[in-house]
Amino acid sequence: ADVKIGFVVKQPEEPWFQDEWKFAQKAAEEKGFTLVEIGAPDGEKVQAAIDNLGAQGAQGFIICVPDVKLGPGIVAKAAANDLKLMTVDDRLVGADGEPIESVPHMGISAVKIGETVGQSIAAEIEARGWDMSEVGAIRVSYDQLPTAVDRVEGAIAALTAAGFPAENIYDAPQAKTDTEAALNAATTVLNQHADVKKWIAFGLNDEAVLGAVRATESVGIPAENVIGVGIGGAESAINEFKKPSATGFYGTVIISPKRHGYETALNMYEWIANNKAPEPLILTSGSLALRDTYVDVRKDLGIE
Amino acid sequence: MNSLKKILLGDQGLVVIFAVAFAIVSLTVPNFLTERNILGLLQSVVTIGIVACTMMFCLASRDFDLSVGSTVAFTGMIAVIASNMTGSIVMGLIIALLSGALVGAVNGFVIACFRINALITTLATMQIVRGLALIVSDGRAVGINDPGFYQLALSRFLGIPTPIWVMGALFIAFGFLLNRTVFGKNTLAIGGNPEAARLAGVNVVSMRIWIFALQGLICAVAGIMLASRITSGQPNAATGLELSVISACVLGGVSLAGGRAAMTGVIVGVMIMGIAENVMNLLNIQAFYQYVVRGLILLIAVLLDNLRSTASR
Amino acid sequence: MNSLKKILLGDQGLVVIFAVAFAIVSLTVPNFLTERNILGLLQSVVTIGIVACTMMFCLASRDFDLSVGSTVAFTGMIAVIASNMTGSIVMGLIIALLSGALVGAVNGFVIACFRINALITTLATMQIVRGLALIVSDGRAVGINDPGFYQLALSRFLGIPTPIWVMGALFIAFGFLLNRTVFGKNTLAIGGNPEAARLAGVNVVSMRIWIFALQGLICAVAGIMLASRITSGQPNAATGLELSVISACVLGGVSLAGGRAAMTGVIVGVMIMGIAENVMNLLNIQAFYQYVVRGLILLIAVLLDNLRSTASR
Amino acid sequence: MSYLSVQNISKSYPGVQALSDISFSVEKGAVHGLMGENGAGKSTLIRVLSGDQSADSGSISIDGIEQNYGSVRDAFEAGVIVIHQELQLVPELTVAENLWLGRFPNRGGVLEGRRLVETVRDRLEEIGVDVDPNAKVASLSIGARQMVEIAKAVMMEARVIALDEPTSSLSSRESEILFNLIARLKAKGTVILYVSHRLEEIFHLCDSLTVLRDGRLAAHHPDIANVTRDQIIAEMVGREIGNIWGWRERSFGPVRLEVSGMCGDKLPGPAEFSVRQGEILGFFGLIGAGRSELMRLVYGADTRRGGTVSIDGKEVPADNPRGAINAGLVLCPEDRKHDGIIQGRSIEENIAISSRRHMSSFGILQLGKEAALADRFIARLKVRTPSRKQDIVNLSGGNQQKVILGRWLSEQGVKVLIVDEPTRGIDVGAKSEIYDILYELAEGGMAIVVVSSELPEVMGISDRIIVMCEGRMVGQFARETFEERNILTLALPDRNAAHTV
Ligand SMILES: Nc1ncnc2c1ncn2[C@@H]1O[C@H](COP(=O)(O)OP(=O)(O)OP(=O)(O)O)[C@@H](O)[C@H]1O
Ligand SMILES: Nc1ncnc2c1ncn2[C@@H]1O[C@H](COP(=O)(O)OP(=O)(O)OP(=O)(O)O)[C@@H](O)[C@H]1O
Ligand SMILES: O[C@@H]1[C@@H](O)[C@@H](O)CO[C@H]1O
Ligand SMILES: [Mg+2]
Ligand SMILES: [Mg+2]
Repeated sequence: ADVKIGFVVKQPEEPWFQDEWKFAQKAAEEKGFTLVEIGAPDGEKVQAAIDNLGAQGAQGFIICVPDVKLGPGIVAKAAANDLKLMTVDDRLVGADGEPIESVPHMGISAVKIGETVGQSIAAEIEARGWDMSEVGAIRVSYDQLPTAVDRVEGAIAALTAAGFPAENIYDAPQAKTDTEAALNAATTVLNQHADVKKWIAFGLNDEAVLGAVRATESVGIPAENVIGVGIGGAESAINEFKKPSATGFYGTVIISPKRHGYETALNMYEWIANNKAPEPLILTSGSLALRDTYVDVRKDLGIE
Repeated sequence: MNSLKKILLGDQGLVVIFAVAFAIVSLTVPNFLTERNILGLLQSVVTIGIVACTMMFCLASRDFDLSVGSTVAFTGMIAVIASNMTGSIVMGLIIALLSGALVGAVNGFVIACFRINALITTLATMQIVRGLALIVSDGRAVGINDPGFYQLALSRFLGIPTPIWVMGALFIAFGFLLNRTVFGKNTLAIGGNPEAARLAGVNVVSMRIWIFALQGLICAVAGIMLASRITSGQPNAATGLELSVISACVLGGVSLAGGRAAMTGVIVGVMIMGIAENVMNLLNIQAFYQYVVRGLILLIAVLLDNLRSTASR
Repeated sequence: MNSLKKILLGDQGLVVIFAVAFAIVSLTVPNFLTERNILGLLQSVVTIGIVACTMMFCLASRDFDLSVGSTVAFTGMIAVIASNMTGSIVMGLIIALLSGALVGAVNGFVIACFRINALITTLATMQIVRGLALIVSDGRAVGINDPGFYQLALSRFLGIPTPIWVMGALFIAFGFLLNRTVFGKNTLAIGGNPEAARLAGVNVVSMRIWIFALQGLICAVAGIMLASRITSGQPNAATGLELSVISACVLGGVSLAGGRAAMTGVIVGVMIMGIAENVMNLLNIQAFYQYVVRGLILLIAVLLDNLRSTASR
Repeated sequence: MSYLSVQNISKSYPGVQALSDISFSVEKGAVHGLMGENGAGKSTLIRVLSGDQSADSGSISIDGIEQNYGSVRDAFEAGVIVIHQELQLVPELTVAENLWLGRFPNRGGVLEGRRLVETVRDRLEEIGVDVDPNAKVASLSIGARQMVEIAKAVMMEARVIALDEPTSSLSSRESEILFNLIARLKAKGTVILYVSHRLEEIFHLCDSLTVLRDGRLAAHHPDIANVTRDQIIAEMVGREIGNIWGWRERSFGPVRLEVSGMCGDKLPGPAEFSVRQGEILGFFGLIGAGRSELMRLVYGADTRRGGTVSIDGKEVPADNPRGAINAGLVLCPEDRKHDGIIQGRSIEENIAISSRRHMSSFGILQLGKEAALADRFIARLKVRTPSRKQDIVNLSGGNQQKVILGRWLSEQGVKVLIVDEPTRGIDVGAKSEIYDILYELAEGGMAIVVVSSELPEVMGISDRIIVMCEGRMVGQFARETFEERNILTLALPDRNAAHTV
């Protein structure tokens, strides 16, 4: 029979997921199966998506869930519809908070990626020869998204481990996850600490850090006094690197949508068509991309 | 010929248009008219459908409730936490229902007694309640200890999942409440002409409080069903639900200017929203185009209904 | 004593309450009353403030526009893409303004000519336009080729950033339009009683189309400013803007039942929203509690205003 | 022993002392009239009696027992029922549902559908109102609605019934039905408070009378037989008014307005008539005769099925009021609440809305001119208000009507003026002022059409009368041939199947 595979993601508007879909589609073309792309921003939509896949005769699906705690429900729903299940990006957990081992997963730990951000900022502070006690840090936060908390906490852990004073880290809570919200939140922090001349910034993704960088520009802090490192590496970050002169957006940690999209789809296909079970756990890593290096980094990761 | 026109343009015209559309979809979209898909479709509209029952009353009485999404999330959360804490699912459900009714009653009280605009009041409580949901859960989903809880959503009766039964029962109950009871008629009267209702001795203040309390209670029912279906209490669940529910109602002919409402219309409105979503996924329409298609369907549905009702004048 | 009461309860009562609140905040919140913070605060409300100008007209004429957020994102996107393509910022801006006005005019046309509910229509266009923004950009942020574009937002005049001047100018222009022109008075008349306005010779259909077209045009201004501030066109920008703008208007005394609106009120409404956000961040209130506080501030603001106006009865 | 007694009632609104220290009493089974100029406080008094508004001070007792009710429900229970000046019906509900609103027959909250409809059908038949209990109120004409509203009062067993200008939109035939009902209630011992601006009615119905002036008690007449018409007017207005119609001889110019072949959805037509420069043409008919419908078609407010309108030989566009206004044709609509007042806006704006086209340059208002215009009409029509900035909804019904009339009487460049029930709810003093303005305008060459259900008014001010019945024009009379009986007979549906104009 024809193979039909679902690819369900939590935020279809995000470029990251666009890329995952794009690469999964490539696998579909190569192997000749049908890929069904569904966006499911909340638990209820996930349930409906799985039912829908079952109804149209898919044999399995890959999912990035809106919340990892949805685990048991998704596992049950998949079983009820007789669908094979794999997760991507974020790993399901059970009621006890432990990962559900039985579901094959490809992803990257949110804490780890945050740590990479923290480490690269710490290294650049060192490189610029700044005195850490004179530097302020903007933590662009969006605490209702668990992944976001894990990422910034990872960054903070790495920074403090490198000797950054915890009391210099200021919270800039964004009301939404877009650049404007981050810009407004960060502006307040900057104005509250008008005496601080050098700033670093980190957050959930590139948009958040970009907002903080825009804020530093709007209050007149020169680019060389700002180090912002984002997460993602899609257009918003690349556009920044393409600007004629360097901005405070120092770098971004790119994770590869290629592996996440292409490989998961391929593995699922093998599982269905040839009964070859995928590896239970594959962890990918993020790579730091800078203004000068992003082209190569992207090539290495197979994007472009 | 003439009787066909009568059917199309009559009170039940929307239902007829809907039936025709349904037939077309069934014939043209592969996999649509299968038992599995229809059950899946029905389950996907359970939350909207349940909440629409009371939203209909709210709108019919010329009010507005933006806090339903937050209340659904909050009560689902409470149901899980309370079940976990007391070790009894029944206790958990009771506490959740009570807290839902409480949220609603507070809305109603503020709106009716201080005469504050319903939009602003419920916009405020929408944020407050969402905040509370986030605070009690620390922003993370809360898992369910007793797997019995899942059975609320997983169990079936005559092959049909419980949530669908619940939704169906509420449709019937609220349809009856609207058309056949003093409560329903008073609601329509308040919406149609609040001043006249008041001067006729209808206790407008207490009616409004009741309507909102009922809305909160029903949100709790939806919240519980949702928590059971997604097997956890999620503080971020059901964001944006308010707009979907209000659209479903308006699509079904409920007037935002109050005084006009019908349960069949609302059911059709809910179904149109659900089918649109379902069919787009069955047809594998790309995410970005889904936005456009969803918008167009909404427009066409009201446009058709409008043509129908002006033609009949 | 009596004259104090008069001031508080008069037409400008909301402004007075606001002034008092502002004074209290200035005295008690550290770092609030610094030039930098005030400028930051003002910049943070530029989008809401600009769009509120025309939303006020929309609400005053008893209509509703949910599509503003999408239109802001869409037009910002168009401004960037068109500037890049034509190589001329001016051309880019003109195209963006035209496309904004077009979106608005389509809204107005559908609403006024087919007499379709504004809520549903703009809910539909909200989705369609967002979809278009995503489609033209393939869901990705679009960078700006010519750095001159950034200057729209970064440039200053007399030490004050351009976007603030733009917002201020629009406040004055629309305040004048509302109170001192036939257009404004006709808008209010339509809101007060559309049928009476029609019989008094107001061309209700064309007025409504104009109001929506103006709304679209002003959304484009906001979209351009926003794109310049965040130095790119982002298809996901300004989600949820509609509710913030409508709240600011209602907070400022614009009646959802139409016929009542004042520019000073709207400005105060916008400022209250901005200050609330700003102060919470200055006071370092935790994210989840911010929801609750934001809701409470909204409630208290309308409650105060309400007490004021009932006391004066 | 007096049955209903009102003692020292006072009530104020911001800037207005609506009632001060009002006391009077009424015997059991008596009809008590309440008169006074617009804004004198009649409706306010009735609102206090209904429990809707609470008085600042004073008390009400019924049958010797002091009432202190705080809500409409309490008043209900005490046996007081009020029919308010503005119709209080829910358009989306049926006639039967409206009549039962507030006390639906039910069993444990569930409606008793049959009882709901059947009792209403019986009662309506009994009192002679021909309306389907299952019809939505929205589908009824304003006159029919008024009858439904009256039926509401009679359906209940009340001890005190207050009627606030019940006949203002009724023609003589419906008024007759009402008068019969009142007689029956009276016989049962019900106390009836009756507000009206029509003196003939007051004399015909009432046993006793109270006159209010500026919120004060101007006079109390325990026996109406002892007062004269002129005395009451003097007490109300503070001056004598001789002939309130004050018709003046005029000479007419060539034909100004020419209407031909007019038909519409609710008007089988075709209707044809013309009005000459300087002429005042009256339209008389019973409720539902189609006069308002015809005028709305002429004005372009509703869609025509056919027909043309021309002014001075030039055709007027058919499809909207704006076109008509530009051509010099204006209509003051009959339903002031639905089609007239602009809620939430000031008196000034309500007057200026249409004429501001002439008072603005490049779309920018000249506020001074608008204010002057408003002040002029407030003074001339004696609108009772603290200021021209007052929200129109805060005015008494009659004063609202004056403002709406002011809007149209102040229009510039008008060639044809149509007024539909212009003096609905307006007091005698202001009425004669309005007639004066109409004569002045006619003398200036305007063609004027007056639609009215009040026969004395139509006869008093028209130069010519057209009678309508069941959507058709059935006859016309020149002033010399005006005869009450002839006009009335022609207006009755049964009589004139044969002759049409
Ligand atoms: N009681 C009624 N029930 C239903 N329709 C009615 C009733 N009375 C009037 N109509 C409708 O309204 C049409 C014309 O009414 P219209 O208001 O124009 O008459 P009118 O002569 O101005 O009388 P009115 O005093 O009621 O204004 C009638 O032909 C009829 O279709
Ligand atoms: N809600 C209100 N706010 C302010 N003033 C009011 C309000 N209601 C009534 N008034 C004023 O109180 C006075 C008495 O009004 P009322 O309606 O009792 O007059 P009325 O005698 O019934 O007049 P009409 O013959 O015109 O019906 C008027 O001057 C009116 O403007
Ligand atoms: O939500 C994030 C997404 O933004 C991308 O960074 C991949 O990981 C997901 O968890
Ligand atoms: Mg009155
Ligand atoms: Mg009439």
